[in-house]
Amino acid sequence: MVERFETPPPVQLGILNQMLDLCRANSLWPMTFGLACCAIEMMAAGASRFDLDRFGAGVFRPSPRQSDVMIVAGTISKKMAPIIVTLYDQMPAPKWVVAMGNCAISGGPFAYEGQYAIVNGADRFLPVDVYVPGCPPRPEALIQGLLELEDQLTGGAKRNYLRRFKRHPGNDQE
Amino acid sequence: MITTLSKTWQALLDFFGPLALVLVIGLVIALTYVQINALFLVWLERKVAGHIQLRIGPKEVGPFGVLQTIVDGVKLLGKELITPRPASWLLFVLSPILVFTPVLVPFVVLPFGENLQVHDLNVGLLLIFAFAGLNVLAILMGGWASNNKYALLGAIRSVAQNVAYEIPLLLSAMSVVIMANSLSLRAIVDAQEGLWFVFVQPVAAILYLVGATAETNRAPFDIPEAESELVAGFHTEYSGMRFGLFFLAEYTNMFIVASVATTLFFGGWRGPIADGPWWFLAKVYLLIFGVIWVRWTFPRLRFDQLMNLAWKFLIPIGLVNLLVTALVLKLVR
Amino acid sequence: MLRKTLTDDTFYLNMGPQHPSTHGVLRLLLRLDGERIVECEPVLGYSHRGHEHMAQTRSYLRFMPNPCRMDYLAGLMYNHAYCLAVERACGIEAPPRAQFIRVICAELNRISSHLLWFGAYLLDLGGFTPFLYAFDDREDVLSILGEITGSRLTYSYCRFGGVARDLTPKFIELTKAFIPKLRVRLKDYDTLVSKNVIFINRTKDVGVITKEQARDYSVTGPNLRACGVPHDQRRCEPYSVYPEIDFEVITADGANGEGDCYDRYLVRMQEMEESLRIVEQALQRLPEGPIRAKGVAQEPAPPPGAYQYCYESARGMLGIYLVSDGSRVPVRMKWRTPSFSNLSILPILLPGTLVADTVAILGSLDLVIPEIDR
Amino acid sequence: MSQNESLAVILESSPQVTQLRRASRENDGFDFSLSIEPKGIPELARMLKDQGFFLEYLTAVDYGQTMELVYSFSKWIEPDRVQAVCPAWPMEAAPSICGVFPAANWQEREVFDMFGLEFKDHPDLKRLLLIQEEGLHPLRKDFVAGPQHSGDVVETEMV
Repeated sequence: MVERFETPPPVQLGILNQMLDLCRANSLWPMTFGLACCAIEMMAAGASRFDLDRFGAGVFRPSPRQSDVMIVAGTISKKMAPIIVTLYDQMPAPKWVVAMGNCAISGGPFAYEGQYAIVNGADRFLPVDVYVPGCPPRPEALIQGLLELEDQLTGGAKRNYLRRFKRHPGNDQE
Repeated sequence: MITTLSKTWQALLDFFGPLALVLVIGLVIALTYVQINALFLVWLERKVAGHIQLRIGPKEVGPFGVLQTIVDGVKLLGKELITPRPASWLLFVLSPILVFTPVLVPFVVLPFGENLQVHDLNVGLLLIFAFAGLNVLAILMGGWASNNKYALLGAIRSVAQNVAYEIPLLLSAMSVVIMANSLSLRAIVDAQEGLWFVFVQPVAAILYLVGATAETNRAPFDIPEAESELVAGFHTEYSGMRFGLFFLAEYTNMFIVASVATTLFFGGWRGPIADGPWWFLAKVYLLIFGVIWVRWTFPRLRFDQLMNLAWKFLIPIGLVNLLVTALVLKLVR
Repeated sequence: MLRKTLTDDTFYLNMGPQHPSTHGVLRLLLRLDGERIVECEPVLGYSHRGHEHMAQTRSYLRFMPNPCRMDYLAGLMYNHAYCLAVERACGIEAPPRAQFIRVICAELNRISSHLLWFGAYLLDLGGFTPFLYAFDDREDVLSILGEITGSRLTYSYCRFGGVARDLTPKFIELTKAFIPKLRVRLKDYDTLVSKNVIFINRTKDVGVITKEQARDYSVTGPNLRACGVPHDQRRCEPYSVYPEIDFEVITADGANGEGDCYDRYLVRMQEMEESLRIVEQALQRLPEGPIRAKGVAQEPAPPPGAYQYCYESARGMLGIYLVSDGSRVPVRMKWRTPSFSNLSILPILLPGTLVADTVAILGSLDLVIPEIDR
Repeated sequence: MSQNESLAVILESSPQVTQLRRASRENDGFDFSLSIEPKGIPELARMLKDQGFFLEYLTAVDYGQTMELVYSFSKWIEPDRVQAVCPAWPMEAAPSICGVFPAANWQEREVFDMFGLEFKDHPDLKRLLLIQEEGLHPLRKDFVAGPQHSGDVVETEMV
């Protein structure tokens, strides 16, 4: 697992930092970056039935410079891996990676003994924050993955201060 | 306490003279209004786009997702500002600032209400069009300076497009100016006492709206930042608040273009019942809703079709329209 | 190496592996002179996953989930084609009810694939809204198919000799409700997009493919039918129950055997109506009876020999060439995928067009990149 | 099936055809299977192209000791499919048929990529799909995945 190199924000003010994290959590702009079948499910998550835009994450920015989340959706082939690394480096600092689908988590159905063409999982060369299992995962699973990332960002279920609906008290961590 | 305040006020008035103070206060109000308006417009666009596309726009953040744009703004503020090494540093940094500043100046002359106008220049319309031309320069500078092939293509396209669509814009405005025979916006609004110019000059109105949508790089003419061809057009290399400034400038431009359209064609703050600034704002936001609606329904024009439309189609019509109005006015007067 | 010496003032543009409109990880190395394209060279292999190597090292049953991951938009068709190929090799015949169920699901899958193409194509041309309307209809199809297959994209619903589960009454009721709804929607799309002036300007006489070029580059499917050639595997080499269903092969009346982007668009839109008709007729003619052939080994071992099966997938002619030596693991399984040859025609279509046309032509060819790289 | 007979006659007459077998399309999938010498392929391709055939696919099959190239031609409306098989590996490289069917360009490159079979006077024979790694021809039976194929990132220079 590549160790996380997170550039600490220059100013460390507790409340301000939490407020900034809250805003970052509620407006995660994903990058249009689909590799294979999971890209179709990512598009379905962005489409009208499972609307990602409700959570502010519907703005799919084409250029890595303006996006916060890189959703690695699909199989990472050895030829594509260096390009994914350059894309990840081009993204501005507070950036996160969501590994969507079994191929991005561990090579999925294509990882076996004699495999010569794919990289077994995105976490071999990227610091992955959230793993969304499934082949392909349902759009709801991707949305839950993004909510999970938001929880990570705001440290527990604080992200719904701004949200109208409260998370179901049953599965609240704290 | 009050006396010292009034004394300092009097001293300031004598020192600067009344006009400068009015301008400064007017621009400060304009700046705050621009921020609020941009936040509202971005939210309005995402909600309208959502409902057009069978989905609800941002809903989770605050009631009806109203806080969504504020959250986006704060997040953009918190992002790292990347300047690519091969980019020419100074122009790359200056470009978003230069895009945003000329956008504030038209607020000086826009007649929001009967007496709600910062300063009534007798060359108001000329000022607006002069500064409208400036943001093309900034877009070219930004696109070229970021040393990215897609940005370069986007920048060159935006120059060609704005040059091509500046002329029909001016022609349609000229036909209104001839009717009101004055460049000052207050006079144009007064000239529309009985009948709005949109009924007198329908062709010029349509010409103006088409030119205006092209001027602000929106919808069928959003060639410079065509998402599906040139990855993100001229602002491919911009990250964080620099990209936010481009975004802000685009929405404020949209507001200005719509407000100029209302003053020229839809009778400014004159309304059927009680005249007042609320009529002006209602018409402006109606026009903006129309522009947003157009954005989410039409596919994009190709670059050479865009040029043909302007040079071979809009400009001749604008000239003919100008000629006809001149002739009719000659006969009537 | 690719980089020729740049004598004239052309420059290289990488419409690279990550680009909003390459529908996956295809890289187009364009040599541009200003906005005009001088030369284009697609670079492939960015999503090569070694399907054929897996086919050689696994038994027929364990290879079952792979075909639908090759072309995930027409996953059920690939699954259907794979089972038909193995059935032809082993000489099994699926019972009539299973064949009808397979045809119904395959045609529904074709509709969902064409819908996604329609949405993505309009997205490439700049219109954002049709993409979401098309996805809305596609979600209906996915929920219908999910009713009996259980998955949305990667179906392993067909088995050697039949299907895994029988149709549920809810499936039939949902399909019956879906067909008129889509017909109304298709009429809306027709009025909204087919007659839209900007769309016509962007696609008329753009990316023209003549019959000879289509034959040289072995283009098949809707791209070929747009050139006026009525070649449809379901009609020319009828398989399963297609002879009993009457549907006509849609060909755009290309002026003189030339198909441009607009013809390809029209062919695919009418094909959706045809598929609806097929589903309707198949539903009426659905016979009773078993859904799995009796006595079919779970792990088939076809007699030694070479077999070939040609199937009409959403993008064109899908050929499976199977060489078996009698054991449970095939010696070689070649997948002739339609997008591979459909893309090979791009380098001769692009020179002379603008960058915006690249996106229009690439979109009109309806490619799925993992199907090319296999 | 009249033109079928005429086709059979033409196929016999073409040179280098060593053995012609008539198969049924229902249970084999092709009408004619002929084995041919590598030298005769361009001539056969040209002759079939005049008959209105197009190249469906071109691939290789590795039987352990020997490898063979398989060409499949088919027609549009009334498809009678002709399959040409020619020995490849122990023999010298087969001539490329890019001149006749440009579609074969990529397919030959893929066969070279996956099997390492050369094609004579191919305009630009290099890897199509895989990374630039010496000796990586995965579809051959003697291919064994080495340690560098263990699923880790491999430094590949951008083609």
